[in-house]
Amino acid sequence: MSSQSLGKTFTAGLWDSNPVLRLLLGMCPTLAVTAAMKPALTMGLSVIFVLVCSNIVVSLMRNLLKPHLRILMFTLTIATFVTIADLYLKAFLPDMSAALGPYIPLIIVNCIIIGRAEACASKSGVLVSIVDALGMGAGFTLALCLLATIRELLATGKLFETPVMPSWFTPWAGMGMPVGAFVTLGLILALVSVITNKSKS
Amino acid sequence: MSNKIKFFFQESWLLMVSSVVFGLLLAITDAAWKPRIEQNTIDRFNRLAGGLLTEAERFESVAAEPLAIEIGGKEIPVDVKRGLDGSGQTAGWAFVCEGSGFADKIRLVVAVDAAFEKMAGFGVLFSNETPGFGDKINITPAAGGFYQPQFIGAPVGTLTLTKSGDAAVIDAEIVAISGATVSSQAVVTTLNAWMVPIKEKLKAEGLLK
Amino acid sequence: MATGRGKGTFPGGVHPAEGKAISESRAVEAVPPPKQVAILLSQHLGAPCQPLVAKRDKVQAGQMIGKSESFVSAPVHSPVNGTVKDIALQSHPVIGRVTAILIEADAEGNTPQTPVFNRFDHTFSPEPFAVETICGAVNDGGLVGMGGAGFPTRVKIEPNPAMIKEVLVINGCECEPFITCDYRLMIEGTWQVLAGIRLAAKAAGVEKIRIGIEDNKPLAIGAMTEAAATVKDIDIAVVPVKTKYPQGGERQLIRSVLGKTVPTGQIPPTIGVCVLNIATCAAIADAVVLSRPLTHRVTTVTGHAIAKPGNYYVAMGMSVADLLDHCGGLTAQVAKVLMGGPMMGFAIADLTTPLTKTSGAITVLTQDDVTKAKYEKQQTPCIRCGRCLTACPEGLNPTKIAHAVKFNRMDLAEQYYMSACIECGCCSFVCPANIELTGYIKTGKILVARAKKRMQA
Amino acid sequence: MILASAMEMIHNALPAAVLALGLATLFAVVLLIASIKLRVETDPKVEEVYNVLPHIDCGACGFAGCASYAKAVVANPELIGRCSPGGAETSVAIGRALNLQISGGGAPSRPIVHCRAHREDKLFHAAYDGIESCTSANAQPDVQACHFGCLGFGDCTRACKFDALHIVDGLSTVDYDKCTGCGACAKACPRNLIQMVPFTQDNMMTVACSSRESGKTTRTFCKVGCIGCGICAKQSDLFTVADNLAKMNYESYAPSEATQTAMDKCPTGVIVSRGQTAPADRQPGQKAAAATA
Amino acid sequence: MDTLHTLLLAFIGIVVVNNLVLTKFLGICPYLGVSGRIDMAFGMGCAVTFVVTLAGTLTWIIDHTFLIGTPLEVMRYLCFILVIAGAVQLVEMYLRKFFPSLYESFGIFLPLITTNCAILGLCLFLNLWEIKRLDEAVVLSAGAGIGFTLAICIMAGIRENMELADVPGPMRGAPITLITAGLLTLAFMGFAGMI
Amino acid sequence: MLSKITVSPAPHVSSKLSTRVVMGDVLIGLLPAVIAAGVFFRVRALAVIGVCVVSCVVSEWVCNRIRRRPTSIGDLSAVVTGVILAMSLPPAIPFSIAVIGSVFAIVIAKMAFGGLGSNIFNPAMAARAFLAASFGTLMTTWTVPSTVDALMPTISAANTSATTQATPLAWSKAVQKGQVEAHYINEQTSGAFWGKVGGCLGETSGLAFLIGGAYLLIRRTITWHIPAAVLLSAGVIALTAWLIKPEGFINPLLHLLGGGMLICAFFIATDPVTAPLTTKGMWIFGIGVGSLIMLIRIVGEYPEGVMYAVLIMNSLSPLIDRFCKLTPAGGTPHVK
Repeated sequence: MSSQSLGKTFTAGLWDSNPVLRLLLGMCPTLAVTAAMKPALTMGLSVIFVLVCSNIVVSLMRNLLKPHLRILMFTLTIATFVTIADLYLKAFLPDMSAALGPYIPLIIVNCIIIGRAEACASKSGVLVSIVDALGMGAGFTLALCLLATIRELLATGKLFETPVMPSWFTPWAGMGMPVGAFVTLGLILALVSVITNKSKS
Repeated sequence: MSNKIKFFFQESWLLMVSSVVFGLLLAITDAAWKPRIEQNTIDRFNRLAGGLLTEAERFESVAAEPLAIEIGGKEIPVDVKRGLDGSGQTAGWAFVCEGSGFADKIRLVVAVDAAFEKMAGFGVLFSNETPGFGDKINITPAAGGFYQPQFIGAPVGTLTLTKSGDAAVIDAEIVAISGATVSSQAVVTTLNAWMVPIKEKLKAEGLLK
Repeated sequence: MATGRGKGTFPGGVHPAEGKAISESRAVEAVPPPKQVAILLSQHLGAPCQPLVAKRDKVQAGQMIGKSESFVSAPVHSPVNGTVKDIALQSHPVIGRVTAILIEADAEGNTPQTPVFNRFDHTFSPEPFAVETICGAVNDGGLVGMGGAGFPTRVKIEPNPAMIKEVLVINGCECEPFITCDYRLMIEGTWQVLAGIRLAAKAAGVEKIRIGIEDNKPLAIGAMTEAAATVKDIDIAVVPVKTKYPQGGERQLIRSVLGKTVPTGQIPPTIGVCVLNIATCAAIADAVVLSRPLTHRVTTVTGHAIAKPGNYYVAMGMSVADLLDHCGGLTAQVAKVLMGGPMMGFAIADLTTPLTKTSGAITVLTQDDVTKAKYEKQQTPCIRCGRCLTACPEGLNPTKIAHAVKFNRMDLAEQYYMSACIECGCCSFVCPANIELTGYIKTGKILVARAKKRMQA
Repeated sequence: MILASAMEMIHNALPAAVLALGLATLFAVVLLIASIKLRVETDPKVEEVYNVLPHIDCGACGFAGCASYAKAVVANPELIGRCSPGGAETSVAIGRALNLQISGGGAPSRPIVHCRAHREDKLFHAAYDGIESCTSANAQPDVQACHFGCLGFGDCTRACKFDALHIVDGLSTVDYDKCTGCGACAKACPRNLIQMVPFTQDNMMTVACSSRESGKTTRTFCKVGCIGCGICAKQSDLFTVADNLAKMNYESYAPSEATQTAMDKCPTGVIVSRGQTAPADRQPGQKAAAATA
Repeated sequence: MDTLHTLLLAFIGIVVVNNLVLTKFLGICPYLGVSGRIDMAFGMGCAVTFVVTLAGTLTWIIDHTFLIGTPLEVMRYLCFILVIAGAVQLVEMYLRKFFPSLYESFGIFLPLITTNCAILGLCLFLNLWEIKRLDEAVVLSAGAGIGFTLAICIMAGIRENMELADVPGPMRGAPITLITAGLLTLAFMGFAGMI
Repeated sequence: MLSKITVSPAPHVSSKLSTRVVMGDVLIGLLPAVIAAGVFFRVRALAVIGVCVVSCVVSEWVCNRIRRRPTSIGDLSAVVTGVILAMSLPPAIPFSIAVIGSVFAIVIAKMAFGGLGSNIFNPAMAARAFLAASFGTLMTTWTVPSTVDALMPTISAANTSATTQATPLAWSKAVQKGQVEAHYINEQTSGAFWGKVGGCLGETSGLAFLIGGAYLLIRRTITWHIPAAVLLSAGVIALTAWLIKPEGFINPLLHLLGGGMLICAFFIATDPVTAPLTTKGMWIFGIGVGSLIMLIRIVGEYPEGVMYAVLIMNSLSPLIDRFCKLTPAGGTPHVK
């Protein structure tokens, strides 16, 4: 595998097949944890960790998988790494763990991870799987951060809990609520489709 | 029969092996980080309670087993802690209580003075209230909130919530957060439900004079 | 089963400006035979006729020149003496280009045919005419429903053991704005119409006759009531009904007159009702008593841009242009030339289009008649105001059907009973957003029919 | 010491491992039984498609899981490309599984529009004030004088999923580079002008008119319509004239000098070439020589 | 009576006030994916309601009998997901074999549910909320499913209407569905404070 | 004479009605309320209305431009949205927030769905709900109408000021908690009728809306079903509560006159785009709105529930339409 195609595998996850913006996968955490940057970033990094680990494991045992137990194996692997990530957060970032609540364990049912295990790791070597996981994870994290930046900025006038907006700005609390999440993501997706159509023609 | 078992193992040996491995992995990770996780919880309590009872240097549970206290007709175990100042005197009491808020449970750390007469305030351990409204109950006095300071020095007993009134006056009347009566009410209701039974229990146990 | 009393009205409907004053006081006037006529071979629902004559054949007035062996069909006749000039495609006001027999009228020997109102009076009795005679004469006379659809009359009135007819409802509503041909017939040819009604009743074997006339035509109601009072041997009555479009739709009329509803997707005979139009009744009398085939009819030429509007007794096959010339031509810029009335008539652009058996009116509309917004096509989005639902006489949901068709969801359109639409145009009329609801529904019906045809093929 | 603590750790961790093992075994058994005992006979094609899907049942395709999607996609190949977790590779794989070829052997089928009258060639046009669709307009007999020609409201354009049809100056024109020969346009045309023709060559010669009017009438309607003169039929057997209209026999299509002569001699220039590299149509009134040059 | 009152409040709470889809963002994937047609949406809703009730109850029992307070707590997620997956598999098999018509109407949605985060989410919330009683757990689980059904059916109704609307090109599909969902959450804020 | 002849499908004539006329009628119906707002809150009210209308119209125009569609502001629907939104804002609202609301109403709640006729939710109510969610304090600060002295003290602790006061409905919550005696609030009934109470621009005078509503009913711009259903169901619930416990609930008449009940019944719930099409559907819709308003006022957290009730029923109206499908006049056809 040349480095060029590895690079392509990585960048694919960032835009062409960005899990959130293009494939519409993993919407629950995307909407739930993006009220502020900190939890969004934590979630993104957790997903990268789980994605990389599960891709490595799946890739290693790809030749041993039996068809009807395949999904069960994936689930088992993912659940294990998600638990580890959860424990880590509880131990070292207790505030974030509390803020994210059940959305960390919900990574288990995030379609991105099982989808990558299926579509990439179970067919490719370890190196490719890692790069793919990193690309996809980075794409996911970027999308989360994009959404979180907009929401945190408008909802509180802050970024990473530091005030950045001018003093006359009245925070739009609604942006921190579910409505803000849905509407902002909807508008971002519309924008993405405008950009895609433009670049196509 | 043996053929079937053989087939079964052929098909699923990987699953079995990896489940054992994953199980071990998890248990070891857990064992390694568990003390830290537990310490985090205690730290959080101490930080909140200590912020309220400034004189207290450390907190210790009043009994080895949590006290069984009847709240709303149900026996609930409560781990009431005594805050001790530098000289080992009781500086106040602190405990965790919970009630339902607007969207989810609210878990509060409550501190009262040594005589269990006046509140030393409360801190929010967990809440998931509406951002911009209900979550204003989270704003600490230091951060300029107007809701929490009303409880500092408020009498232990039945608090009432009003929509109008002067928040600066410390009494049993608590002024609600505008637009977030539910969250405001939830805190008051929870405190009302827990404080008096605990006080009585402590008295009954002879821990409080 | 089909007896009962209606309330003289039906749910829904609209009140377009009547515009009948232009021509309602003009007596029926005979038009001289045109130099050339074009007899379309499809003037009715059903199989088209095959020509019975060839190029350069001589034909006589009243001679049958086209016929079909099919059951649902009606022959056509030449209105003039003349020579067959050609058999070629001609514009049909509804279905496009169809084969027609072009006849050049002889220069001499053609006198204007006139109505025969005076040949009938109160002494008429259908007694001498056997049922078979009536049906035979109706068939050979090429009679079709002259109100619009053009369904062969013989099929309608012929006794049918599967569907016993009990009531004959005569449609004298003429609810379309502008048209007055049936109105004039009822006033001037009262006895002829009555004779036709009695003949039809005899053929159909009904026990009861109800004549529905809109209450904005008191003269016609008076004349018909007076005439009907002389008939003693059958239960006959004139029922004034509310002036409202589409009161003359047969389903609506049955509801108004009898209080009965024709089941969706069914025809009136299923509930024992036969509906005939006034002009058709007059033609039945002509065909049965006088053996005159259907070659002429009363046609209203009306509109604000007509020099001499009125009701004319015209030879079928005469072109619209010739008729307009006879009426003195146009006095102002016209926006539309309609075959029929403004609610259901067909806009034509080719004025060589010949008149057919169903052409009750030529209406020319000026820009003022066509409401400005509609003419300039300022369609705005549907605001779901529900006016079309209220106006729909069939109790449908036109906006849903139209939108389903627009977005090519024929399954959805069918779910909202698209096929039950009678295409009366009420929904388009009331729509504040100027959406061509009727147009969409018609399109949807065409598309569904085509898909079905393709499925069978 | 280290050994002891490690031993203790493992000892503590054992219950977890046993639980995991137990659970995993349980479900392995269940799934195994399921896969053997409850095998439901399915269409092999559906099976094949199902096998290339990711099996994660995420529902992104709008169907109830991968099995439902497989079933749907076999029934309606237009649904290819709905699987977002699988991405483009899966779409290709599904296509392969369905063995989807645009045409089943022989010459590819392509549409030919049997009309060549652009707006200025039609001699009479009424203003049409109604729904912008051919089907609707076609219900108005007099929308244009020629009752057989292209209406130009683009029902075919909307039916085409591949952007291969465009209304150029009032005439439906096929872009043969994009056309896949699905035949949707032919079904959409209310006047049946579009016919699917086996393209045995890149360019096909055709009589681009459908008018059954007499020659005289056609001339009053259209500058470029077929007048049924029969000159072409005299040149080549491939042309037949019936009902005032010449027709090309596509079945035994074989262009020759004779057909070329027929094309050149056609008085209205209605015999034209259609296809990927077809030359431009002869202008009305333009001499035949120019077309051959 | 008091218990009934508590259960009723819990039920209403999870159906409308704390609707999993609209306030906790759970089950968004099928919410966006399967809400195209009302009949599909309703089938999905029924399947979710059934599975979530089953899964919530099962995991609550397992949680309280084996996990809480033991070192095995670390196995919670693993245990939950396997129980859910297994239960779904079993039910699907059972339905397919013994109730084919039922399988056709809502069984086909069952495989989709394993990866529906509403199920695992609810199980985790039951743990997080520290639900102490079995009946409450059952009511909450069923309520969560009914809440999901409500939300997805409303969305399906709206989307069927939008199919006949001139939605701008880039907004079509997911974007407009998300915005609709956003406005729906605004509307459901009206139920705030009712419990 | 025949040069400009046109062919088109039947019918060839149409009624004079157009969307613009319908919307114009709604605006005329709103006129009394606009005048009343001007009287009670002076220039400030007219300025708020102006800001909302202008920003709504501009947003619509911009959206049309972006989509390269012919401009649709001529149908006046954006103006109607602007006025109704302004009517549901408190007079002291900062203009910037009024602009945010207008843009949200037009861009998110209306044009994103495809413009007039395609929107699922009432744009003005969606915008108000968003503003209420985002700027809670500003949205519940009521200026005292200039025609009266402050009748009631403020209840908003955060905004203690002599020029603000609570609406009667805000007080009704206090009544339910037993903090205030009901009769004190019930004295406001006539005030709510004439417009002598605090509230949003459109919440003060019941009379203005009764006049406007009567105009719409006479002009047949709206049918009577929805207003009747809303007012009846709300009235019945309010009356029942009041009869059971007169000291715990305010006068049912005040419930009907107070808050946005009347503007909702005549102008918002009757918005044809977001209400069901069929008569039966309208009844269900109206009863739903009326009951939800009262449910929120009595049980819920908010003193006023109009916008939420309307939005919830808006979301249900496609389902209502689906289940109240009309039967053709001849009955449903037999499917063979």
